[in-house]
Amino acid sequence: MTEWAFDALLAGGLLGLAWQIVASRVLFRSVVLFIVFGLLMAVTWARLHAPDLALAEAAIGAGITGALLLSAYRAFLSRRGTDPGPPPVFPRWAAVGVAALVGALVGGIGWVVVGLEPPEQTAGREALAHLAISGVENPVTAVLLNFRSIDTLSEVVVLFVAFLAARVVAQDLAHAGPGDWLRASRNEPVLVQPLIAFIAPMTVLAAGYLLWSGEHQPGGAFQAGAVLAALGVLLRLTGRLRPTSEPSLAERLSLVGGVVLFSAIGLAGAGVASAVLAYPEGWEYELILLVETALTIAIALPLVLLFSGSGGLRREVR
Amino acid sequence: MSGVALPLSFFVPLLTALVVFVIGVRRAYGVILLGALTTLAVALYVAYAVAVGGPQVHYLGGWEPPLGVELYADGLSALMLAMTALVGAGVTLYAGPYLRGKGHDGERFWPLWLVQWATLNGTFLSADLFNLYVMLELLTLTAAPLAAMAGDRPSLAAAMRYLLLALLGSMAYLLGVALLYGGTGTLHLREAGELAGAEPYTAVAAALMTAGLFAKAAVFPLHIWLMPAHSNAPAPASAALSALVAKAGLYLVLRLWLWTFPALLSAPMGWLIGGLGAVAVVYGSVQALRQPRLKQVIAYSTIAQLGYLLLLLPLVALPAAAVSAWHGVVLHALAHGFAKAGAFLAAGNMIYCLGHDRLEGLRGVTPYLSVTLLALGLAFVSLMGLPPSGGFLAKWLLLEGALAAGQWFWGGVVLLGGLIAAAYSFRVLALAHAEVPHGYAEIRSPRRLPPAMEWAPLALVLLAYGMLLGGVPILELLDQGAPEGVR
Amino acid sequence: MSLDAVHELLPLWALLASVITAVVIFALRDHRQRQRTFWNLFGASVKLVLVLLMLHGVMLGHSYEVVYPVLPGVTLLLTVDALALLFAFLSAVLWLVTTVYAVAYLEHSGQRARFFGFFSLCVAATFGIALAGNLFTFFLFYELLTLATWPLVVHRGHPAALAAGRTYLAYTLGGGVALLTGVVAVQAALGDVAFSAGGIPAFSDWAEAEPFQATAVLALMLAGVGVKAALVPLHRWLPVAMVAPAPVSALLHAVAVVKAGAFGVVRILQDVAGPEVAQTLGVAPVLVALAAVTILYGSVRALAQTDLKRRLAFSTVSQVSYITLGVALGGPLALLGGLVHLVHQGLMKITLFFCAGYYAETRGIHRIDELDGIGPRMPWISAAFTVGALGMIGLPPVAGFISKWYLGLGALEQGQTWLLGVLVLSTLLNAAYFLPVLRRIWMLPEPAGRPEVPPERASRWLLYPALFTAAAALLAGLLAAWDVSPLGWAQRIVEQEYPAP
Amino acid sequence: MIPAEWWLGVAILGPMLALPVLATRRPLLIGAVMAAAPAVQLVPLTLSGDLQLSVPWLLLEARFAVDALGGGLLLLSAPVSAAVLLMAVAQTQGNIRQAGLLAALTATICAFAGVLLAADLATFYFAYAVMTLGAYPLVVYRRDPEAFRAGRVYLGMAVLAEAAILAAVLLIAASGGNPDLAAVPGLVAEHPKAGLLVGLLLAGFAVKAGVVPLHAWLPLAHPAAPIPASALLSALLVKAALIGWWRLLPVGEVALPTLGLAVIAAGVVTNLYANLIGITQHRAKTVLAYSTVSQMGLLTTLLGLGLIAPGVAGAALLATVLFAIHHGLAKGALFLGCGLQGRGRGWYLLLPALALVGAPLTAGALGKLAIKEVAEPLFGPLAAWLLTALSVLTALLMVRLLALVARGEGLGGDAPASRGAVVGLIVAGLVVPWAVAALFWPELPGAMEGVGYWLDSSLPLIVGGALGAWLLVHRHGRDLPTIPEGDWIKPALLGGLRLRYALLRIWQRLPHPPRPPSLSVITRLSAAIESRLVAVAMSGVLFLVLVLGISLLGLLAGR
Amino acid sequence: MTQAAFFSLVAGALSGIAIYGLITQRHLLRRILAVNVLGNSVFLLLVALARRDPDYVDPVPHAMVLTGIVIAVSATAFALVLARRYYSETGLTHLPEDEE
Repeated sequence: MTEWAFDALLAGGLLGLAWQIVASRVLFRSVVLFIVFGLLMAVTWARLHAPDLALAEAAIGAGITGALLLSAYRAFLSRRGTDPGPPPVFPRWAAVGVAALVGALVGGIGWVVVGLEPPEQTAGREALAHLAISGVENPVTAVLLNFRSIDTLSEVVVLFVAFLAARVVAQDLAHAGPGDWLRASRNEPVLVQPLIAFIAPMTVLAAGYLLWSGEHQPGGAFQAGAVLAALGVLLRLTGRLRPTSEPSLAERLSLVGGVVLFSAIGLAGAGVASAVLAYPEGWEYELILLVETALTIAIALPLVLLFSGSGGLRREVR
Repeated sequence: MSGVALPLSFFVPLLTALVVFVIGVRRAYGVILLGALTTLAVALYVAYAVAVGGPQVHYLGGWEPPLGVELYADGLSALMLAMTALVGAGVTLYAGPYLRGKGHDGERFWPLWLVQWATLNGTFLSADLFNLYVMLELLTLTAAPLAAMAGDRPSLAAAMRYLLLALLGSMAYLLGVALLYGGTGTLHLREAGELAGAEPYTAVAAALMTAGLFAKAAVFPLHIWLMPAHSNAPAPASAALSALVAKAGLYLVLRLWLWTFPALLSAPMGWLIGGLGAVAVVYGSVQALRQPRLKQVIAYSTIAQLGYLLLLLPLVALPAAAVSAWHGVVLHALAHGFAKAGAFLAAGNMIYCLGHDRLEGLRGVTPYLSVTLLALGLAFVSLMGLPPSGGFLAKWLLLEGALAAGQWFWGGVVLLGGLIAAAYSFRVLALAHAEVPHGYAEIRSPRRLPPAMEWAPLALVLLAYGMLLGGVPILELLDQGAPEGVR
Repeated sequence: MSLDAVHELLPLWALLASVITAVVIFALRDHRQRQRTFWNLFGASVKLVLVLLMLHGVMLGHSYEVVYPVLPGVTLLLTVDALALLFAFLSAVLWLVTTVYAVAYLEHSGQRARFFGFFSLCVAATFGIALAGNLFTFFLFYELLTLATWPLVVHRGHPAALAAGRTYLAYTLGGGVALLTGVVAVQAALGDVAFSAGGIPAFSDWAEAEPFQATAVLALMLAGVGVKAALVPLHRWLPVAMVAPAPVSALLHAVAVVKAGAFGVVRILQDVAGPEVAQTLGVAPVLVALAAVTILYGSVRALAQTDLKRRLAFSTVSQVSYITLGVALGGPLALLGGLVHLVHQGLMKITLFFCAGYYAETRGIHRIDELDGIGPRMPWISAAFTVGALGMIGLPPVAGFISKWYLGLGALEQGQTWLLGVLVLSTLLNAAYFLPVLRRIWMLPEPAGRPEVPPERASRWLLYPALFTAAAALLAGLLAAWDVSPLGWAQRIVEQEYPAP
Repeated sequence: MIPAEWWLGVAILGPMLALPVLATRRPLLIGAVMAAAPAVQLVPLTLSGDLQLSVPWLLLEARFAVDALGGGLLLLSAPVSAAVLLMAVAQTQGNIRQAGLLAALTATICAFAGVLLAADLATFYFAYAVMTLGAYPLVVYRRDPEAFRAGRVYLGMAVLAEAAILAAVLLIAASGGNPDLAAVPGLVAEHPKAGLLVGLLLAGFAVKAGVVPLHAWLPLAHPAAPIPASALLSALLVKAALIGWWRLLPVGEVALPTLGLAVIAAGVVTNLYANLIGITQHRAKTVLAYSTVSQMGLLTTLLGLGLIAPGVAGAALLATVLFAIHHGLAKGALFLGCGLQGRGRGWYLLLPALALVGAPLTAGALGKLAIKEVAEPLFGPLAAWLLTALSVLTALLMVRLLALVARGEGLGGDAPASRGAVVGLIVAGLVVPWAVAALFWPELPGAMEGVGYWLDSSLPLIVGGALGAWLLVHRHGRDLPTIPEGDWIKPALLGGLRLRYALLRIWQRLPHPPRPPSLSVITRLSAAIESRLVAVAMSGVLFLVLVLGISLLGLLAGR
Repeated sequence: MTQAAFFSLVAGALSGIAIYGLITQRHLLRRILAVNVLGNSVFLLLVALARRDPDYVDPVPHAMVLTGIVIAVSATAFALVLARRYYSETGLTHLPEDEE
């Protein structure tokens, strides 16, 4: 019963927040509530026995996305030139019509979903059945890095492409990302330096743990990458990393390294194993770990660069 | 061996893109060309293998569906792959001098375009619904920045609009995939179709996926993003977007309806979707008629031409019409791909020479752009479906199918579309023939085109004409692995 | 490839002769005048030789066929029969002549590469139409012709030319759509069927089974070719298109376009539907009526024109319908008249347009009232014009009389006496609009103050083609009863279409 | 040596073949050759046997032959042509348009010979049409407004006639391909549309023959044309109509009494009317033109007689040939005589004029007698009386002519050659008809016996001459009504012009159909639609509608 | 009603709200937010469906969602950069056609 009550509360919270996000009068509230929404989502994942997702959502959905949104919100505040005024309001009668249509759609989806019988044979069952020969123990990781590894590979490409795409429309460094780079100076609060000195290694450690543990329990490259990215965001915000317009060679190599390594191993699989993206028997675990490590960096770096709004980052030596 | 060619067609351009990104375009131009040629070779090999040995299958990671992801090349895939490779090779050859001439170094363009190429190949080969979702997102994220590349107000707005609609579309698609997986437990395209049947959830899933793909492929009521996006992109990007990316979306629509949802394809459904196609054919052409710039005309023409592909759905259910319509639609996709790419590249030549693509500027450019204008003219001829182009063969087959089944309405749409296409085409071509107005003084003489730019459009367009000679082998290839109704 | 195989593919070589000429000319830069002229004439001559070879072959009883499968169940078929050769030979000869004329005519204008490229392409398309062995091939080249002629029509590029181009396209493409619909409907109903003399047997079965559909299809196809044949009310493009340079007008009116339309009528009525089926379906009588109306309408409109080329254009509207009339009437004699007029009209009208172009080019004469007294000043070209005009009136011994003779006989053979009235009235009208022109040319005094043009500007090569075609028109009439005259050849065709019982 | 039958071709083309002599620019040579050339027309007559020439490759297998009608008229054609050409050479000496005139004249002469000798329908039509058109340059030779007006009327009427003939020719050919002319009357007689056919033929050739009211071109064309051309028109061209009639109509095959009577009536009316109008005219050549019309009326009457009674057809044909030769030679001499210079020229005209009146011993008397011989069996004395009455008018007309000539100035040069031409024609006019009559109708001259005949034949001359002299002396012809040349044609043309302007005015006042909506409406509409669709919100809504629509149809399909 | 079905319904409702927001809101940031909410709703549906069978938790949808989340953040990041560039070029926070 309590579980039901909790679920209901969770659902109510999600719906209420969603409504506030799309309909509240104050934009800032929407942005902040979206971060809350992400956290609530993470709780929901947890409720639904999806701890991997809960971790990822907290780190990426709420964390990184939130940071991106906030910095974008700030950019929208800094009005230049003429004041365009608020966007025109959607006419009420039309909104009612839209609501009716949306209602019909929701009703339809709801009706279908409730009537959906779980099929006997699913890809998930197959995955669980083949878990033993996948080389890892966490079924999600097995799916991601073995059974359907092409998705993972492509998805990292997506991230890379997002970075490339952002470079196409990027503004100058002064106006990109969180705004002007603030050189870490003596004016900053006294606690910042020690905290960073503490947090940075801890975060790297946590990321390493997540990465390693992803093999048998919730965690993995995404989560680890998100945590690393969060560190990058922190360093960028505190002025420890300076944005540069073009990535250095090392950065470029890191950006593509994950995919290249993954592809190389995958293509080698055509020779040594049966098919492309197949791991040679007995080497599954090692290779997956290797790939995951490379992917962690390949995930973290674009995220940081996207937040920073720059092509690259340099360590700032004081 | 031949199985490896399927993943290679995805990995070769992808890795080329990554290498180019790392070592920089200036040093990697040879790599780009090498990658493009390799991809072309792989794609043609796949087509050959399919033609000789029937549909090709490759299980990625060695896992068979439903567990793993299957790459599957039947005749349709092979043809699309080959078309993409040929157009892609043309675009690649063209883009180098074009970007250099426009003062770009291409650092942004090349990786995006090569990844896009890889994604296109992936889209045509993948038989996995979720993998296709990833591919669609990749297409969106490579296409939108290309559209925004000009960086001015209209192109940014266009990219923004495109992005929003495309995201809505992909989310709808994913929702549909979720429902389908929830109902069948598999993500494999054909398996899901075999398991699903005509259930309520299939209907909703089909609706969501179709509508989502429509938003991505710019089918009639959701087409508004296409014109500004495609007309503002750099010419080689426009060519790829119009000829390939938009078509990939429609390719998926057809795949889904023929392989996954054939049970839902009732006559009213055919009328609804085919009707949208018909409206698109007419509407897009009429819009093209009033555009002041060349690339806008060509972009609206894309909207119209994509509409033809949807005419398959009402016809494919009729036994008398099915085979002809199927052949016609695929030929149309191919011919349109070549012709449209050629047209956009030709428009690029105009921009390169004159600095703009306003139609009025076509007056008196013939001496400088004769080859280009020939390519443009031939491309338009194929678009309006006049002989001896591939577009004509496609139209002939569509019409034959429609008339054989007594479907005069669809036949009428095909004909009407051709007529309006002729109207906008000749509006453009007439200006190319028009004399220079009185008092016209050339402020600066147009630039000379590098040979690659001069001939690439013509070569692409001529491919559309080569179909007159290769029609039979192409359709034999298409019959490899074609579904029951259209064999 | 053995010599025999090469010989078998003669139709293909002849087609390629003009296509390759077109490509080569497109590739030449504009200022390469000598090379272009060489290629032009070379291509035209080679083609003529090849056509003559085929002519020889067909006379020896050989038949040529080139088949290429384009789509499953759709073939590109080039066959050579007597009817095909009639048109092919006409176009090959007149192409050569027109090329000579055009080279001289456009010597000083721009965009010659484009012009001559499309010029050659146009002839290739005409040749394809002539040799088409089935409806698909026919349509293919028929539309190609539209495309190839449009750049010629708008060649001058001024607003009037562009407007003419628009009108031209609106009509021809519209007609193309009608034709396409009909052709595809035949394909859908009967599959890939080749033309056969006297009508496709399958078509007549179909017409019996589904008379309504067959009628509609036949009507659509005829409407399609009727546009190019300039049948009222589909004729409006033709007078407008005369803004094009004179060689183009010659091409449009005599060699290619209207001829293609008329030839299409012949093919569709004789070799697809067959005269009897067309008669029973009620299509032929309607066509006869339309042709009669067109004959009179064109002549009446021609009367009112003050521009020489416009008058000639309306005259074409009227004259081409003679062909349609002859075919639609559907008897051996009428068909003979129609077919022979296909050639005769070409010879006469091309002469007239050559002359009109000559006047325009050398003296800047466009209006009829500017022609006063030009005859004694330019006797040769004016003599050619006179021959053409008299032929158009149907005055013996110029060729036009022979056509009219057989048309009249054909009409009477079919019991359509009223058509005699049409023919006679049309003769009167022709006289009414041509004789005053001749009077101005020969009889009226030259107006004072006409600028003296140095004679060298008038290239001799503008003159010779006109003289050649005029002589040909005269001889075609004078020697009509000779075996190898157009009439003789047409008789051979008619014997195939209406085999003696 | 040329095969005998090819002399037919030479006879036709002979004068044309002489044309290159113009290049020599030696007037004497030119005159001699041109005058001699028509002599080849006589060659076929001297050759024995039934000459038949068939040229299978020419036109529609052309055939040529000589028969009584053709051969007889060749006797007319050759001297007239020679005289005309000689006169033309003489009078246009030094004129730059000499070559043009001679070319047109020879072309017409050749075409006329073609008309005479053609033995198949198509060739006949061909020659006839060429002759008709060839005469046009002759009419408008002077290039002044009068000439052009005359030319317009001539051409208009000729072409209309040509059309009628063409229709008839095609109708005939429809039942027999391209038949021999000899077979044509039979074909016409049995033709299902014989009535129409005969009507077309009569009307078509009547224009050329100048039957009232289709004569209007003659009084315009003759004064407008130069002297030799006028002579040719009157002496030869109009006779072509006779050939057409006699060759194509079923004369002698069937009896067409009603039609025959109508033709006779037309002939009589023509004669009467033309004489009366002619008297009122003030120019010699106009008077002569009306005289031609009136004489053609007599020839028309002969055709009518042949139509009424097949039995007399042979005689009527012979009479026609005889009268035609006489008239041609006399009229040719009169016209050419008008072209002479000086006071004495009236004397040259006297003899031919007397012949026309039919004075005793002249060829005219022979001709009139022939007509009477043919007509009397059918109409009895009425015919003789009528003929006499008409001759009186002719005599009046001739008096008028001589008076005008005596008063007026000459029209052409006064070269000796001209005089020679005139004299030659006068002599021929005295000799040839008699010779023909003697050869082919020996009993005819025999009929000129008895006082009655002499009285009858001199009566018109005496009465007419006296009346004319009286009028001349007392009235000087001053108060004669002024009738325009070509009588009805001028008012008709004016009326036509007015009608045209009236119609034009009406046309301009008619409401014009509204213009169809232009393309801009469509483009504006489409622009409006596109601007509504472009909002993402609208796309979203449409997206929803699409999803719901496909879902609904999918659910229905599932049922 | 099972927990999975319940959350599926919630997911449906969330997607409805998101689409409504996407249509009715004009500020670019809000529209991007709406798309994100839409994405989350789809993820929720997937995860809820994975949970239907009491025997096991289906890992495939989880993997899909994980992939989806990364894609979503990539797209969001690019959309935000684009929106900011658009704003700085035009001074508008909404698309030009939404101007009244």
